[in-house]
Amino acid sequence: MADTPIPLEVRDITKRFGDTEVLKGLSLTAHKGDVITLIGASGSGKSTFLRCMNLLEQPNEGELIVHGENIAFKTTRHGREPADWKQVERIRAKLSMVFQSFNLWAHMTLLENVIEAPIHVLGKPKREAVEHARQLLDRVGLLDHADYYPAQMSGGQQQRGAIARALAMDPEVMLFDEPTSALDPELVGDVLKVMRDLADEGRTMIVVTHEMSFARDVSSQVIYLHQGMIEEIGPPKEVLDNPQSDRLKQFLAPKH
Amino acid sequence: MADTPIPLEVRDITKRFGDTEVLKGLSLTAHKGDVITLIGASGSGKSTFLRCMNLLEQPNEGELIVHGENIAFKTTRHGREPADWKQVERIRAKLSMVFQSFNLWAHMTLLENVIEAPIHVLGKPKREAVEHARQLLDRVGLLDHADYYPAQMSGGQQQRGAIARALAMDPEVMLFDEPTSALDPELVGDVLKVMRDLADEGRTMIVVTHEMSFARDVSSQVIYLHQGMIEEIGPPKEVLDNPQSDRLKQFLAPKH
Amino acid sequence: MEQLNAWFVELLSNNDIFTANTLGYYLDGLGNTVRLVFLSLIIGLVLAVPLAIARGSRRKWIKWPVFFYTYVFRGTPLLIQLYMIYYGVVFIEGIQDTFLWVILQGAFYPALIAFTLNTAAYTTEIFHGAIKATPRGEIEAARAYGMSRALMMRRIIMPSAFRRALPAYGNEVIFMLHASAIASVVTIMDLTGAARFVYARFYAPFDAFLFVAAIYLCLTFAILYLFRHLEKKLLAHLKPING
Amino acid sequence: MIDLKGYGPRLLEGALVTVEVAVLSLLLALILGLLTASAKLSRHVLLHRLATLYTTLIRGVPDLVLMLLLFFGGQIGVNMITDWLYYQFDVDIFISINEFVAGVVTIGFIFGAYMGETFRGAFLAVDSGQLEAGRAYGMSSRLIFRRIQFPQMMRHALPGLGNNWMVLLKTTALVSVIGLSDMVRIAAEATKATHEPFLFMVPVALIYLLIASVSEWGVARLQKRYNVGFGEADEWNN
Amino acid sequence: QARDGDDEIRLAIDVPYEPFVYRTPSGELKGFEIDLGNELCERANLDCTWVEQSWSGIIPGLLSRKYDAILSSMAITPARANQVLFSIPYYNTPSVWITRRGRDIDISDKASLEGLSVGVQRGTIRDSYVTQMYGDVLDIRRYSSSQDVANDLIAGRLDLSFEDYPVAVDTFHFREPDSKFKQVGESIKTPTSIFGKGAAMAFRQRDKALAEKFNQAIRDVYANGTYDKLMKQYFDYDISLPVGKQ
Ligand SMILES: Nc1ncnc2c1ncn2[C@@H]1O[C@H](COP(=O)(O)OP(=O)(O)OP(=O)(O)O)[C@@H](O)[C@H]1O
Ligand SMILES: Nc1ncnc2c1ncn2[C@@H]1O[C@H](COP(=O)(O)OP(=O)(O)OP(=O)(O)O)[C@@H](O)[C@H]1O
Ligand SMILES: [Mg+2]
Ligand SMILES: [Mg+2]
Repeated sequence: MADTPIPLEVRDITKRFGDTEVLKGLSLTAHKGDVITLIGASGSGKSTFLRCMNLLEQPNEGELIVHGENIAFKTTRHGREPADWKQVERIRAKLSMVFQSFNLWAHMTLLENVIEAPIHVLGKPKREAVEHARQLLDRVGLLDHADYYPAQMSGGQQQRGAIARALAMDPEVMLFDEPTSALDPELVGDVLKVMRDLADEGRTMIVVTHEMSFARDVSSQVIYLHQGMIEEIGPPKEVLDNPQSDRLKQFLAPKH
Repeated sequence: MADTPIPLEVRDITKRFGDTEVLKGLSLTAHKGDVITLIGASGSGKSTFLRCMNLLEQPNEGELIVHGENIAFKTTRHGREPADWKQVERIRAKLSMVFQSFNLWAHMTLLENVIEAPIHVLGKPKREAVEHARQLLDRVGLLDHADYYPAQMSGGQQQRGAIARALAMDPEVMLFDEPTSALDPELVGDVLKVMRDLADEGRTMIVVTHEMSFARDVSSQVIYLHQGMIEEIGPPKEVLDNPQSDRLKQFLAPKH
Repeated sequence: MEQLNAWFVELLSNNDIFTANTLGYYLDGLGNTVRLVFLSLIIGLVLAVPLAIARGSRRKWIKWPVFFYTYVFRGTPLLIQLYMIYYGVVFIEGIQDTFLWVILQGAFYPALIAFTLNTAAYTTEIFHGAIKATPRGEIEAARAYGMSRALMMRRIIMPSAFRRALPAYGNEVIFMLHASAIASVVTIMDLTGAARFVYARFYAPFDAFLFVAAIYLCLTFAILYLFRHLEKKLLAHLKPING
Repeated sequence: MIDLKGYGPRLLEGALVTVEVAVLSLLLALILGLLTASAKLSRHVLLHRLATLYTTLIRGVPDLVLMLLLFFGGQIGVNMITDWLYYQFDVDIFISINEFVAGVVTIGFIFGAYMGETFRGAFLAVDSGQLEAGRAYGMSSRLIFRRIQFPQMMRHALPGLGNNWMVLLKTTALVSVIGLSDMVRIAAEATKATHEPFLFMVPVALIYLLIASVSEWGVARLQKRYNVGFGEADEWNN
Repeated sequence: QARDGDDEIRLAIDVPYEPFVYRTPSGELKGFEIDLGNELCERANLDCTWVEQSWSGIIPGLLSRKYDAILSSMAITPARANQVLFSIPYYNTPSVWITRRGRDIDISDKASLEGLSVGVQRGTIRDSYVTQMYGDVLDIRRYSSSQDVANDLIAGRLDLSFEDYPVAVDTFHFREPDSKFKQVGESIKTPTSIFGKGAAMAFRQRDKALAEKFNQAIRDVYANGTYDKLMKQYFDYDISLPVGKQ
């Protein structure tokens, strides 16, 4: 136990879209059990940063080390690309992402959504995958909805289902991109509760969120992004209750 | 000026979907300059009530008087229906609705969205409509986005655009159905600010919302709906700060 | 069914056109039509899947030949395609001496090839459109869980695209059934061939063609029924549970 | 230039007939298709049934048979009336159904059924919120149809319409059975006369391909026009 | 009769059927039947126009009064006679068996034909003939045009063709020395129950007077030698009928 590799390390990542540099050298280390929240104004690069972590976007520079494995890049005509897509697939399977817009697969029932990747990516036997899936659905309070299709569920239910799907991969790290912002305020509570439980359980999580109370209560570290740079970083008490920069002060000021 | 007709009066409206009665006799009077907020749990009938006001839903019983004009109903095979759809169209033009999901017309630019109904419903000359639209877009801070399509704008921008579109009709009353709940918290502020300005200006507005601070600060009257009935009604100070029923107390208690 | 029987008996007793003999022609014709259409649709479908994927490839040298193929086969009449494949191949020097002649000598296989290539072209376009319409989010989710491109295609994109394509594909199946009527040009005695034969013998155009129209109608109803059933089953996920 | 044994000009005339019949019946089919789709989506029971009957029946019967039935059957219907006049009153009049009109009407009628199904699917794909917004601002249903529903529906309908048009174009060859000299008929005649089975197929195929190119281009332009405001997702490739 | 008022008669013909009817590349109608028809109309004092009609719709077109008569090499058969009124026949041609040069086939030995394939045009009297007489031994393939039969005969998909004599001359050129085809056995004109009495004009059943006019005209052209003169322009063999010469 003493020397388990660090789940996720990101070093000096930069990302450009065309000429504009959206991420300007960002680093982050997620130790086991860490809950890191990313906050920042719209357009500050939170989503892009998160998407670079599992290579849904290709960073232009920087390193990525997942569970001790360093991702190799090569430079092609199209720009910098991972050298080995098999490696990327392996690594993505370790970093489960939960999307703002859920993105459950519409043609599969909830249960099928949850067992899909474990069976076909991890190669789990079906019986085992189903059993595990049912446990997870029970956890997020959706066992009775196992045979529903996504279109038949409310937003909050879909988002909880998406969390169960991510959990089913037994991921090293869970990545959340504003998992509650597409929900009616009524449903936000449900989803936050599930995430809170995951944090208590010792899951490693990286969360982009606007829910300051969640960031304050749950996270071990808060990162405030501004225009593609880390402006402040630290435990929530420090960053949120005692912001240093004017920008963060303004960002945290009540809106109305 | 002494005797301008009341902008909107609703009397004893009931609405059934199949066998379930969703609205159980609701009345409301909006005087000029009133800002009435409707609050209540999910499923309590807020949206349905609002939609009955401009006849997007047909109430099963009750009366509707817009600017002194009483809407005539007849009973057909399909149930109770307005007797004269031309009248309904005229009345809808006086009650502009802003939807939770914006519903800007996707195939038109923002400017085209705003001038569409004034030109084709009110018969305004195009030049005049455009001029007015540009003023309104300026007001909501979107003049530079006049030629953007809805898909190219952020949620907050779309919602502000939808408000401009509603304003362009110079409506008697503006109806808002949870105008901020599909927005990132970042953007809520923008939209609420615009609505606050409208209230200050003396617009008559009926607003379904979950933003208690807005209800408290801006509205002249708060209505708390519970299972299709008005449970409490009164000035915000009374209803929100001194709730009578246990249900409302619980509803107002902090969520997390 | 009984009504149909009664109608048959009525037909048989009241006229000299629908004898057991001519009905035999119709029956053979029915068999030929069904066999031809069914086989070409199945093979065309199997071909169309990889073609549709190739059609949307980023690589030009994969994309363009497929585009060209669908363009030519959708752009020209099936009759000309059939004619070229049946009569045209003969002009290839020495074809009679190759093993290919075994296939090409009869009328059935050339017709099957022409029909298959034709329906595969239309089906490729239908699938291509459906694949393009896959919601981006679902694809991103698949990538985010470490699916390879092949796995994603097989498990996520194709199943959802196939469902979306179903109504348009249903139209294509009916088009194909109707188009098969030209098989008689290359001497295949299909349903229409039988009708023409009977018509030519008895000069009773309305009887001969009405009868065959009724058979086609039954076939179409069977197809429509099948597709309605499939849609109900495969498109269940699009329906709200209480709708 | 290939020597078409002097048939070149007539082939072009035939091509003109083909294009005329195709374009006119396309227009008719589009109108019928829109009407059918609207009828199917309306809550008027009788209209709905009628439209369903039309689309199933027409799609059920092969085109050639329909052509013969509608054209000659229609003529016989007219004749029954004139025959009756002849026998009763010894009045001999003949009202001829014009082949061109009959061909256009028949093909338009057939493809109206297919277009109807395509349009119906496309109408269903339009977000209902968009229509509701129209209603909420006092637009009449006709105005909503013209300004919102139709332009947004077209985006979904175009691929299907393109396919239907390709099939329709080829179906025009059917008009030869009712006596019109379209391109295919003239090519067949030239083939019979010259005993050159393949000579005329090449120009015919090329002319069809030319028409197909023009229409692909047209569809692409319409696609672009009706896609304005909607992004396009084509990202499975990486 | 009302028809007398306007002496305009529309004659239907399926183009082309060389040398009976064809089009010059410029689109002008020519051929034996066109000349004959025009001659007949002149004799009968009728103002005739030609209407082109493809074969599959030719009888429905007559019945639905698209035109008044068919003059398009239509052989008289009992089945057709149920639908239309025939004139007296104006020509009759034999049918011939054709095969590739270099093949030896003995038509008279029916047993030796077992398993051979024959191509005919669908729905013609020759179709009826082979179906009735050889249906049990020959594999009968039905085509839409004689050209297609020739193609398959060259391709080797067919062993035999059974074709109308003038068509065979025109399509197979079997009488020319360098032709790829040759005639097998004798030309065939019987039994009349199948081959009929020859080709005739067809009218609607009720137009008896009109048919009679044309019958008279046919007899006239036979009698005064016009028929012979026309025939020699197009044929180097005899297609005339004894019946007409009476
Ligand atoms: N595919 C793209 N092409 C070009 N620019 C992009 C692309 N994706 C993002 N951007 C730009 O990158 C910047 C960062 O975007 P990102 O989505 O990461 O912001 P964010 O912090 O997640 O904002 P939000 O809170 O609104 O989601 C923005 O300015 C955006 O316009
Ligand atoms: N078209 C419909 N058919 C049947 N029932 C409906 C329909 N629309 C609404 N309802 C029901 O009517 C009730 C009131 O719905 P309504 O949408 O008005 O609630 P709401 O107060 O706006 O809730 P929310 O805050 O979730 O938007 C709910 O129980 C709902 O299920
Ligand atoms: Mg983001
Ligand atoms: Mg609501």
